[in-house]
Amino acid sequence: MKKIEAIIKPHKLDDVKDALHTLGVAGLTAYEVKGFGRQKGHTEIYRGAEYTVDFVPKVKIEVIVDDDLATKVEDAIVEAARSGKIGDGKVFTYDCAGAIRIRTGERGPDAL
Amino acid sequence: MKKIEAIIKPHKLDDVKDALHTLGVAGLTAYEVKGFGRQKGHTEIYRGAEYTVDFVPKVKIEVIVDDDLATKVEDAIVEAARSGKIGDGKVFTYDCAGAIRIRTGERGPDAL
Amino acid sequence: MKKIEAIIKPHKLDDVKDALHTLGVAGLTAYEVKGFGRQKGHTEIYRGAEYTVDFVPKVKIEVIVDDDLATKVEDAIVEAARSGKIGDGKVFTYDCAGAIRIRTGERGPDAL
Amino acid sequence: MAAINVGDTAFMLVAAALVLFMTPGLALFYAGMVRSKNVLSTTMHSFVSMGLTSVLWALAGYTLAFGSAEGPFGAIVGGLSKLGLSGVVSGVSGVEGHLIPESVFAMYQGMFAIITVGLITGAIAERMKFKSYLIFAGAWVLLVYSPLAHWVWGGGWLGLSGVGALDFAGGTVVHIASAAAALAAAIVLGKRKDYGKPELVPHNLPMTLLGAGILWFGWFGFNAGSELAADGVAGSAFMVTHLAAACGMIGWLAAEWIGHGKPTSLGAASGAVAGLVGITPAAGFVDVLPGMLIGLIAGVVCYYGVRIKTKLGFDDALDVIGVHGVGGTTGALLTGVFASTAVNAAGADGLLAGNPAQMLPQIVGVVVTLVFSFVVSFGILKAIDATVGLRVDEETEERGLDIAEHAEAAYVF
Amino acid sequence: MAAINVGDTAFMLVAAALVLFMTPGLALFYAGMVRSKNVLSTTMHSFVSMGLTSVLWALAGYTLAFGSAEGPFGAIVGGLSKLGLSGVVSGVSGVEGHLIPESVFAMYQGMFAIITVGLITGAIAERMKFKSYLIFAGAWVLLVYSPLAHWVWGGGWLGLSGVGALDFAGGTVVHIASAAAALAAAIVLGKRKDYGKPELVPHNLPMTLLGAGILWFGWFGFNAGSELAADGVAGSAFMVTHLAAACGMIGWLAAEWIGHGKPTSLGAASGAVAGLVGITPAAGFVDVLPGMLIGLIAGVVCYYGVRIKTKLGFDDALDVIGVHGVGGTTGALLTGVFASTAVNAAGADGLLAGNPAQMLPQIVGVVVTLVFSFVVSFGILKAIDATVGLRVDEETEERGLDIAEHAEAAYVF
Amino acid sequence: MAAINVGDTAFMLVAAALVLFMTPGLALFYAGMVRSKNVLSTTMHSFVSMGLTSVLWALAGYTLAFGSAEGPFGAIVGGLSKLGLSGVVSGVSGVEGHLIPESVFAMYQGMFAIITVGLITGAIAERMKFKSYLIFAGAWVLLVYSPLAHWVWGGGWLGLSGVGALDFAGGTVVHIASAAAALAAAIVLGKRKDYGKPELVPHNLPMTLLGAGILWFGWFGFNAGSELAADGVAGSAFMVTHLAAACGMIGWLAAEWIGHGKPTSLGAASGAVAGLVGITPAAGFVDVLPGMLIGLIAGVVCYYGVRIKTKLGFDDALDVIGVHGVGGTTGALLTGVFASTAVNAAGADGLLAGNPAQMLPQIVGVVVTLVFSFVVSFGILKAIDATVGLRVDEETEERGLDIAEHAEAAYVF
Ligand SMILES: Nc1ncnc2c1ncn2[C@@H]1O[C@H](COP(=O)(O)OP(=O)(O)O)[C@@H](O)[C@H]1O
Ligand SMILES: Nc1ncnc2c1ncn2[C@@H]1O[C@H](COP(=O)(O)OP(=O)(O)O)[C@@H](O)[C@H]1O
Ligand SMILES: Nc1ncnc2c1ncn2[C@@H]1O[C@H](COP(=O)(O)OP(=O)(O)O)[C@@H](O)[C@H]1O
Repeated sequence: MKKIEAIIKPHKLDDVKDALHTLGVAGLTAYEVKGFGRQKGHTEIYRGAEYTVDFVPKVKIEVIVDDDLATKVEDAIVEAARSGKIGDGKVFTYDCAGAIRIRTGERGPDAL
Repeated sequence: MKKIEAIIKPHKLDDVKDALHTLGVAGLTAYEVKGFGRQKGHTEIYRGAEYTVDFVPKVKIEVIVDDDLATKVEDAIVEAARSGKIGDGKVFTYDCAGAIRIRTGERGPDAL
Repeated sequence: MKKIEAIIKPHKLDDVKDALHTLGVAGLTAYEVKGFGRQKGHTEIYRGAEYTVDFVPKVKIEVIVDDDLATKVEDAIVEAARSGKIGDGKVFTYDCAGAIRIRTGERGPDAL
Repeated sequence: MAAINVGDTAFMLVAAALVLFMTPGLALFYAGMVRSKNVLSTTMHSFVSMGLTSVLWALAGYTLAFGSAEGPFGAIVGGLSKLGLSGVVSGVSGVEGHLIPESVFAMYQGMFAIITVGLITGAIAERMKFKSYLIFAGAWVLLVYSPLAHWVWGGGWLGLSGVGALDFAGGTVVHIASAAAALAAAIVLGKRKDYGKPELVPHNLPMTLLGAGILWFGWFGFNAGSELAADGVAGSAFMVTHLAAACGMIGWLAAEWIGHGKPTSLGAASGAVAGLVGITPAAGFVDVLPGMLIGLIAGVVCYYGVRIKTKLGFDDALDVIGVHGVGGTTGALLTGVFASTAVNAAGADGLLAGNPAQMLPQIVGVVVTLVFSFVVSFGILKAIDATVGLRVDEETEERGLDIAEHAEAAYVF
Repeated sequence: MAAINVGDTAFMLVAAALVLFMTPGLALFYAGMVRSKNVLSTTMHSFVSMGLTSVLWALAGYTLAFGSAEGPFGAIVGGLSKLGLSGVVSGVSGVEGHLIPESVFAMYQGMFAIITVGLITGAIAERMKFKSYLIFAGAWVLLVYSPLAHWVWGGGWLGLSGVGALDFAGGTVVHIASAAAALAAAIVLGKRKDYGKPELVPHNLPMTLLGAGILWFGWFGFNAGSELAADGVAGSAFMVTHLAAACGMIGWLAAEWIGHGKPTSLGAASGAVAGLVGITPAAGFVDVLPGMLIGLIAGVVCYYGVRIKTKLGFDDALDVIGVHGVGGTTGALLTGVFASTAVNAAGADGLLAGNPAQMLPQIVGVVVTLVFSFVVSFGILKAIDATVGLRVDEETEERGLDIAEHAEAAYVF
Repeated sequence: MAAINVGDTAFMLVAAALVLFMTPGLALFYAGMVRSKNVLSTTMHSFVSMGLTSVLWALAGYTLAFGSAEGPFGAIVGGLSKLGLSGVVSGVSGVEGHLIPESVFAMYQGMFAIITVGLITGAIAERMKFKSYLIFAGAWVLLVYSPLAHWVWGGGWLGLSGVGALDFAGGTVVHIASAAAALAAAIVLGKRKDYGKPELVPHNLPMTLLGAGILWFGWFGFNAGSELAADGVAGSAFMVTHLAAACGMIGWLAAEWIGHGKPTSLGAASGAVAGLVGITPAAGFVDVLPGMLIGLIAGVVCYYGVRIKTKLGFDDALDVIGVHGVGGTTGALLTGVFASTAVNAAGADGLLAGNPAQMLPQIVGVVVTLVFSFVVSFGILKAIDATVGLRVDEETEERGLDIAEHAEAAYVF
C-alpha cells in the first residue's frame, strides 16, 4: 500500500475530496497546517509594531491506497488542486507497511 | 522502528492512551483531524440554506516504537478504540528510519 | 528523499524554521499537536473537581529533503530546538518515495 | 391615565431592559461551561425562553401572577381579567406618587419569568431533547412560576399580605424554584454518558466570565428595580447587591484557595453569582455589613454546595442546585436574620432586630417553594418522558446536540 | 436653559447609550456569520461607523436632518444653523413639560445614523475595499440618511407634518433605507468568489447570538426612547417591542422547523431581529396583540425573505434585504393596519381603527424611501467604482480581508 | 431622609451600573490582546478587582475619599466616620434639588476605584504572581486611589475647593494615576521573557473589540454620570464624550494609515479609548468643537504614545502608559485650554476663554498625580518583591499563567 500526503490550498479541499471520491477512494483524512515555502506570508500590525508572518494556512490530506491506485490518486490530486499560482502545494508518496480496520480487525488492502 | 498511526473517534483518545501506557509505550503524539469515509457526515442549515458536511471529527495518534513492540501496539489500539460501529477508524503502520531525542541527542530506539 | 518529522516545543518553531531556512531548505509544514511523554502535564480545577491533563502542547514540523541533506536537517533541528529540559521532543526520519509540485507537475527532488 | 412618576418610570424602563439582558448573559455563562459540541444547544435553552416565556407571559402568565387577588381563589392564583395583557397598555402600577405605566411593570415581571426558566437549564445541558424542553418550559411558566409569583408578590398567601415571607427580588420565586426544578430534571433525565470523565471541562471560560459580568450588571436592574421606584430603598438594594457579589467572589476564592491551592476564574465568577443569589431576597431589607456577610456566606456555602451532586450522584451539569438552590436558601433564611425596618419601613424586622418570629415565614417560604416546584416539575417531566421522551439518543449525545438537534456548528475557525 | 424634565432626561441619556451599544452588538451579529478570515473586516464596518458617522453627524448631518424646517427648502432638508452642533450645548428639545437638553436629543439621533450605516454592511461583507466603504458611508450619511430623517422626523414632507406616514422609530428611515442601499451594493459589488460554496457558513455562532442579545437589549432604547419621554407611550412601545421580538423568534423557528425539520439558533436570533425590525415603525402606535402579530408575521415573512437573494441571484451576504427590507416594509404597512390613537393620541388611527386612508401614506413612505435610498446609493457606488474601485482583488478575497486590508489576524489560539 | 430627586436618582443608579459594566469590558479589552495561555490570568486581574476593591472601598476607601474634609487632615484624607459605609444607607448626597441617596453615590464612586485598579493591570500582564497582584491592588486602593480621590473630588487640596484643578470625571485620579502605577509596575517587574518576539500578538481581537464597545457604552455612565444629575451638563458631557471617542478613533486610524499604510481594527479600538481618556477630565467643561478636537488630538498623540515603551525599553504590555498616561495628560492640559463657564457655570474658564491661569492648577494636577502614584506604587511593589516576590518563575511564564496560577485552560475547542 502507499500513503499519499498532499499539502494544498484550503479552498481546494472539497474539489480534491470529490476527485478522489470519483476515483473510488473510500476514505481520507484531512487537517489544517501552516506552510512555509515560496509563497510569501504577510505583515501584521499591532499598535504600531510590525510582525512578519511567514506561515500560510494550508490543508494537508492523507490517503492510503492500494499500490496500483497510487499514481492515479497522485494525478487526481494534482489536477484538482492546481490553480497555477505559487503555493499550490505538494504531493508526497510513502510506503505503507500495514493497515487495520478497527471496527472489524480486517488487515491490509481490505481495511481501506 | 515502526511508526503506527491510528485514526480514532475523539472520545477514545484517553482509553487508547491508557492502553499504550500500560504496554510500556513512553510517548505518543495526537492531533485533531477531519475524516471522510464510510461514516456519514451531517446536514447543516443556515438561514434556509442546507449544507452537507462530509467530514467527521476524528483524532489521529502517532506512536513510534521498536519493531518488536509494533504488533502489540497495533492490537492494543484496535482493542481500546473499537466500539463496533462504523467510523471506528484505522491503524496504519510504516517503517521509521531514524529517531533522535532532542534533549540528549540519543539516537535510534534509545531515543523513544 | 527523506521525510523528517520533529515534535518540538511551540516557542521553538521560529528558531527551527530559521535554522532550516539558513540551511537552504525551501519549505516546511507545521501544525499543533498534543504530546504525551516524560514531561508531566498539569492539574485543572473546575468547581472543586480536579482533572489531570496528561497532554502537553507541542508543534510538529515536517520537511521533505533530498537524501544528502537529511542528516544536516536533523542536526539543525536538534540544535535549534534544544533547551536541555524534559519535553524538548524528538526527530523522526522516514523514506519518501515520491514528490510532486502541484503547480508545475515537477517530480522528485526537483519538486521540493 | 393617572399621573405617573417620570423618574421612576425612567428607572423601571431601564431596569426591565437590564433584566432582559441577563438572559443572554446567562446563556454565555452556561454555554462557556459545556463542550464545544453543545454550545448552541445550551445557548438556545436560554435564548428560546426569551421567545416562548415572553409569549406565554403575555397571554396568560401575567394575569395568573398579577391579576386580581380578590375572590375565592385570589390567594392561590390571579384573576383572568388580564389575559393577553388586556388593558395593560393604559393601566398604571405601584403606589400613589410612584405610579409607573402597567406596561412597564408587566414587562419587568416578565423578564423575571424568562430568566428563571433559563436558570433551570443548567441541569439539563448536553442531553435533553429540544422539543421536550420547550414543552417543559411552557408548562413550567404557567403551572409553577406564575402561581408562585402570585403567592409571593401578587398578593397571594405566601408574601407580605399572607404568611409574611420576605423576598425582595426573588430568592424563592426565582432561585429556589428554578433549583428545585433543576433537581427534578437532573433526576428524571439521568447522568450524561460521559459524566465524570475529564473531557467534561468548560470549553470557553472567557465566555463564561463575560456572561458573569453581564449577569452582575443586569442584577442591578433585578434587585434595585424590585423596589419599583428610584428611591432610597432602591439605592440601598443596589449597594448591598454589589457588595454581596464582591464578597461572594472573595468567599468562594478563599475557600477554593484553601481547599485546592489555586483560585480559579470560574470560582471568581461562580462566587460572584452565589453572592448575588444570596442577596436577592434580602436586597431591600438589610444594611451594608449584613449584606456583605450574606454575600460572603453564600460564596463559601455554594463552594461546598456544588459538591452535593457528586455526593448524591445526580448530574446537575452546571450546578443550578449548588449555586441557586443552596445560595437562594441561604439568602432567604439570612433575610429572616438580618432584615430591618430601619432600612425599609415596608419590610419587617428580622431575628437580630428582635423579631425571631420572622424566621418562621422565611422557612415556610423556602420549604413551600422547594416542594411545590419540585413536585410539579417532576410530574411534568415524567409526563413528557412517557410521551415525547426527554432524552436524546446515544449517538446524538456523542456527536453533540448542536448538529443533531439544531443542524449547526458553533465554531468554524 | 428652559426647565428640562429630569426624569425624561435621565431616560433619554440612557436610551442614547443603549442605541450606541447596538452597534458593537451588530458588529458581533454580523461578524459571527462571516468566515474567520473576514471577521475584523466585518467588525470594522460597523465600528468605524461609530467614528465616521458620528463626526459627520456633528458637523453637518444633524442640522440637515433636524435643522429648521422653515424656509423654501424646509420640507426637503433642515436649515444650516446647527452646523457643527452650534448652540446645541445650551439648547432644549421636545415639548413643554418634557423638555430635554438638545445635546441629548442630537446624540440620541446620531446613534440612529451610526447603526443605519452599520446595517447596510451586511451586504458588502467579505469583498469591499475598506477605503471605498468609508467614502460610501460618509456620502450616504449626508446624502441619504440625513434628508430622509428630516422628511420623516425633522418636520419634512413625508412625516406627520406632511404626507402623514407613521414611523415611530425608523422602519423606513433606518430599516428600509439601509436595505435599499444594501440592495444597490449587492448589485454593484457582485457576488463573492465562493458564493454558494459550503465553506460560506458562519464561523462563530455564539458571537452572532451574543450580538443578537445586545441588539435586543439596545432596541429598548431605540424604540421606547423614540417617544423622547419616560411616559406611558414609552412603556407601551417597550412592551410591544419586547413581545414582537419574542413572537418573531417563535415565528421564524416554527417556519424553519416545518420547512427543514430543525430549529436553528441562527433562526432564533434572526427571527428575533426580524420581529424587532417589524415592530420598529409601529412601536408607539399599537396595542399588545397587534404588536405580537406584527412580530410573528415579520418572523415568518423574513424567513422566506432571506431566500429572495437566491432567487434573484445577488449576494446579499448577511441578508440585509431579507431581514431589514422585508421586515421593515412589513412593519411599515402593518403600522397602517394596526395603529390606534387609543394607544397614542399623537399618532393616527389605522385601517382596523376605521381609517383605511392611513394605508396610503404608509405605502408612500415605503416606496419613497426604497426608491430614494436605492437610487442615490446606486449612484454613489457607481461613482466610487469608476474612480477608486469598490472591490478587493481576487487574491485579497481568497486570503481574507483581515490580513490584506487591516494587517491583522482575528484569532491566534 | 431629605427629599431626593427621583429623576437624578434614576440616572445615577443606571450610571453606577454602567461604570461597573466597564470592568468586564476592560477585562475583554485586555484579555484579547494577550496570548491564549494567559487569557484567564489577565481577565482575573480586572474581575477580582470587582471583588477586592469593592470590599476595601466599603470598609475604608469610601470614608478616606469622601469622608469629612473638615479637621486638621481634612485637605489630605477624609474623616473616618464612614468606615464600613456606616450611615450611608440613610444618607443623601449632592446639592439641594438634586439630592440622591448616599448609597448610590458611594457605589458610583466605588465603581471608579474598581476600574482604575483594573486599568493598571495592562502593564503586568503575562508575568505577575496572582497573590502579589492582590496585595498590590489592595494597598493601592487605600494608599493611592482613595487619598487622590479625596484631593480632587472629596473636598481636598487639589480640586476646585483647593488648588483648583479641573477634572470632571477622572483624567488625573483614574487615568494618570493608573498609568503612573503601571509605569512603576513595568519597571519593577521587568520585561516578559518573549518581549519583542512575533508570538506576542493578540490572540483574539474580536474579544478586544467587544471590550472596547462595552467600554464606550459604559463611559457614558462614567462621564455624564460624573455630573451626579440628569441635567444639561450631563447632556453636554455625554455629547462630547461620544464625539471625542469618535474623533479619537478617526485620529488614530489616520495616523496609522499614514504611518503603516493600513488602518487596523486594534487601532480603531485603541483610538476610541484614547479619545475617551482624553475627554474624561474635560467632559462637563467644554463645548462640542473643543471636545472633538481633544478627542482627535488624544487619538493621534496616543498613537505615538504607545511607542514610548519601545524607546524607553520597558514592557508596558498592553499600553497603559501610552494610552491612559499620555491620553490622560493630554486631556488634563487641554481641559485648561478649552474649559468654559458658558458650558458649566460650576467649572472655570480656561486659556481660550481668557483665563490662562487655569493652566497652572492643571499642570499641578498632572504632576502631583504622576509623582504621588508612581512613588507610592513603586514602594509597594518593591516591598512585595522583597517579601512574597512579584514575578512567576520561568516555567510558569512559558507554560502560561492560566494553568500555573489558576489551574484552568481558557479554551478547549
Ligand atoms: N520541502 C518541503 N517539505 C514539507 N513541506 C513543504 C516543502 N516544500 C513546500 N512545502 C509545503 O508546501 C506548501 C507550498 O509550497 P510553496 O513553496 O509555497 O509553493 P509551491 O508548491 O508552488 O512551490 C508550503 O506552504 C509548505 O506547506
Ligand atoms: N484510505 C484512507 N486513507 C486515509 N484515511 C482513511 C482512509 N479510510 C478511512 N480513513 C479514515 O478513517 C476514518 C474512519 O473510516 P470510515 O470509513 O468512516 O469507517 P470504518 O473505519 O469503520 O471503515 C475516516 O473518517 C478517515 O479519517
Ligand atoms: N514514541 C513516541 N512516539 C511519538 N511521539 C513521541 C514519542 N515519544 C515522545 N513523543 C513526543 O515527544 C514529546 C516529548 O517527549 P517527552 O518524553 O515528554 O520528552 P523528551 O523528548 O525530553 O524525552 C512528547 O510530548 C510526544 O509528543
